[in-house]
Amino acid sequence: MDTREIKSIIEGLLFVWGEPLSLDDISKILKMDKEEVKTIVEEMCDEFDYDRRGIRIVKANDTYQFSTRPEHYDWIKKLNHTKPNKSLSTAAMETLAIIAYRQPITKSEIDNIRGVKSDRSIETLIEKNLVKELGRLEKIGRPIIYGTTEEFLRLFSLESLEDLPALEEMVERIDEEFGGLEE
Amino acid sequence: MDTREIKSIIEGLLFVWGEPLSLDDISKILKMDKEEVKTIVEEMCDEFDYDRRGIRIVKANDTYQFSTRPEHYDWIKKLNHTKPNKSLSTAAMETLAIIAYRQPITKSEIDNIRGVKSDRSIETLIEKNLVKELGRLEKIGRPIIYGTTEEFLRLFSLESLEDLPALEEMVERIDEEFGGLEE
Amino acid sequence: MGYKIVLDSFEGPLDLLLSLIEKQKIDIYDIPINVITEQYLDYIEQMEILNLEVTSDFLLMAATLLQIKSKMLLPKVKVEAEEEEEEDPREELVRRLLAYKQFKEAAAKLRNYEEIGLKSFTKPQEDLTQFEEEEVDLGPLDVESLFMTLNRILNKRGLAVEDFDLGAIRRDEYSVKDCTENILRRLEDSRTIKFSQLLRADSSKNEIVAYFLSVLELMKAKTILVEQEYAFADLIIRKNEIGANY
Repeated sequence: MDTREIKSIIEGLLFVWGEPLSLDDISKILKMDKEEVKTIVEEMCDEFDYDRRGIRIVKANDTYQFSTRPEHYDWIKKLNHTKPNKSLSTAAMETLAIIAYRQPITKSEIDNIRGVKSDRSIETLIEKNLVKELGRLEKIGRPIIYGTTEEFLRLFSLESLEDLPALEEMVERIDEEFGGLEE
Repeated sequence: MDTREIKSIIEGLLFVWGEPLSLDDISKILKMDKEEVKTIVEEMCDEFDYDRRGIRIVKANDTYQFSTRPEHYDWIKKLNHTKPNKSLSTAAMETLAIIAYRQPITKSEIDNIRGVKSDRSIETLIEKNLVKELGRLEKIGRPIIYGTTEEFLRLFSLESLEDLPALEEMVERIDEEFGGLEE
Repeated sequence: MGYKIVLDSFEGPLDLLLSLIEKQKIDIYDIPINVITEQYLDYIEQMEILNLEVTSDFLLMAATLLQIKSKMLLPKVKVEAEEEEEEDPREELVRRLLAYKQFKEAAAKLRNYEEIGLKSFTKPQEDLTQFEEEEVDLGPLDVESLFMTLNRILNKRGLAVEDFDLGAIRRDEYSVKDCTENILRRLEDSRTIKFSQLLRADSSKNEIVAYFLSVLELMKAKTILVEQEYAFADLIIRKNEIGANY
């Protein structure tokens, strides 16, 4: 099979599957080496962008999913086929940011950083499948620890958690500033 | 808007819509002349074919719909394979249980017991070499009669059909073990 | 009143404090705690006047601020050499403010990402049942599950185990009536048939017996004539054209 044919098959697979399809599954179906398939799919992503195709490939943790281009939103919403997605409340977004950067993290740690209770926000985020319970911490009260989901990566167009925008480096300065205060 | 951008938007529309989308609708959304849009979509159809894309555009009565390429069928059907825990479907298992116990048995008898058509299940079971045709019953319609195979015995670790546990025993055991669980 | 909306828009006490600090361009590392505490308490008062719910988080922060303020007023106590250096009473608060600020900014950045993400649509999965049952990989199967399945059907369909008796069904399938009808039908197509033609290589004893009984019945009714060339030879069956009173 030539690369073009492989790409064509992968396009068919992604189209039919609709949901995120893992590199593992694609490789198994094609009976091909994972690295080889990865190279091909990455190439496809670039080509789709370069050719200004109406479909783009959303990557997240070695899964791939077809979606429309955000810049076509105004056209596509004219189809009236789905309700527009709602954006998160400020509280939920703050909570999500904390979880994203600090995972795995407990609720009380989140509450501490925000200075307010975050129960409702966490609930919303779990409902929207942006956050999930990772398990429990083996300490008193066995608190639940939270982390972000793959869906979070996809919605925020992040290939992996490493692609999160860098945090402002402010906390490090604290020690310097206060170090000098005491004589 | 250049033609390329229009094609890109149409690709997004067809992708999201899934069902056949009429030339009328596309033209209305794009606020463009129907003939003009038609020319562009026809061009897209050719390009999709020429580029050996994994998606093709199916035309019918001035409607357009995305679909996969028939020549990729064998690859795409493997998507079903990627589901974890894939064993016999419940339908096939039901059919197999009935055949195992009541062989030789006709399809209409199986249908009667299950209360649903079993054509596909029987086909699958034959394909998997768990069930075979034993012959035909010499009555109206000369219905095929079915029975289990050697392969069936092997997969279920049975020496012979006589090793099938008695149904009465089984039911008693289930009642004991699961008591209230079964409705 | 526009003021209320502004009041309402803080996510918590840290958010409020940050906004007070930013509005006055105060150095976050050297917060004039007197001024800030005063403004903070003013704000809480406003909330109460406007009947906004003041949550315990806001009150707790007020208490913290007052505590820091009082600590700042105390003269510095000389600490013993081996003890740790005395902390600036504001340090913990500043630490929290900075941490919060960091995530507030991160949230703002993520908001842009979200905006883009919300503008793109996916499509639902195609119906994969069309491929089902075809690509089944069979490992060893479990006899128990086979019976559980059967039991489920019986329950669901209201069938008794006794109705499911093997022998009864077999007899049923090769009833003399069926066999008789079949013989007659076959005689419509051809003048003679051989008894062996009624059977298959794997015909069960039941089936053979049923056919034999049918032949006897039909002979008795003078519907058919049966010939046999020699002992144990095949039976040749033909329609009795004259005496048919079946």
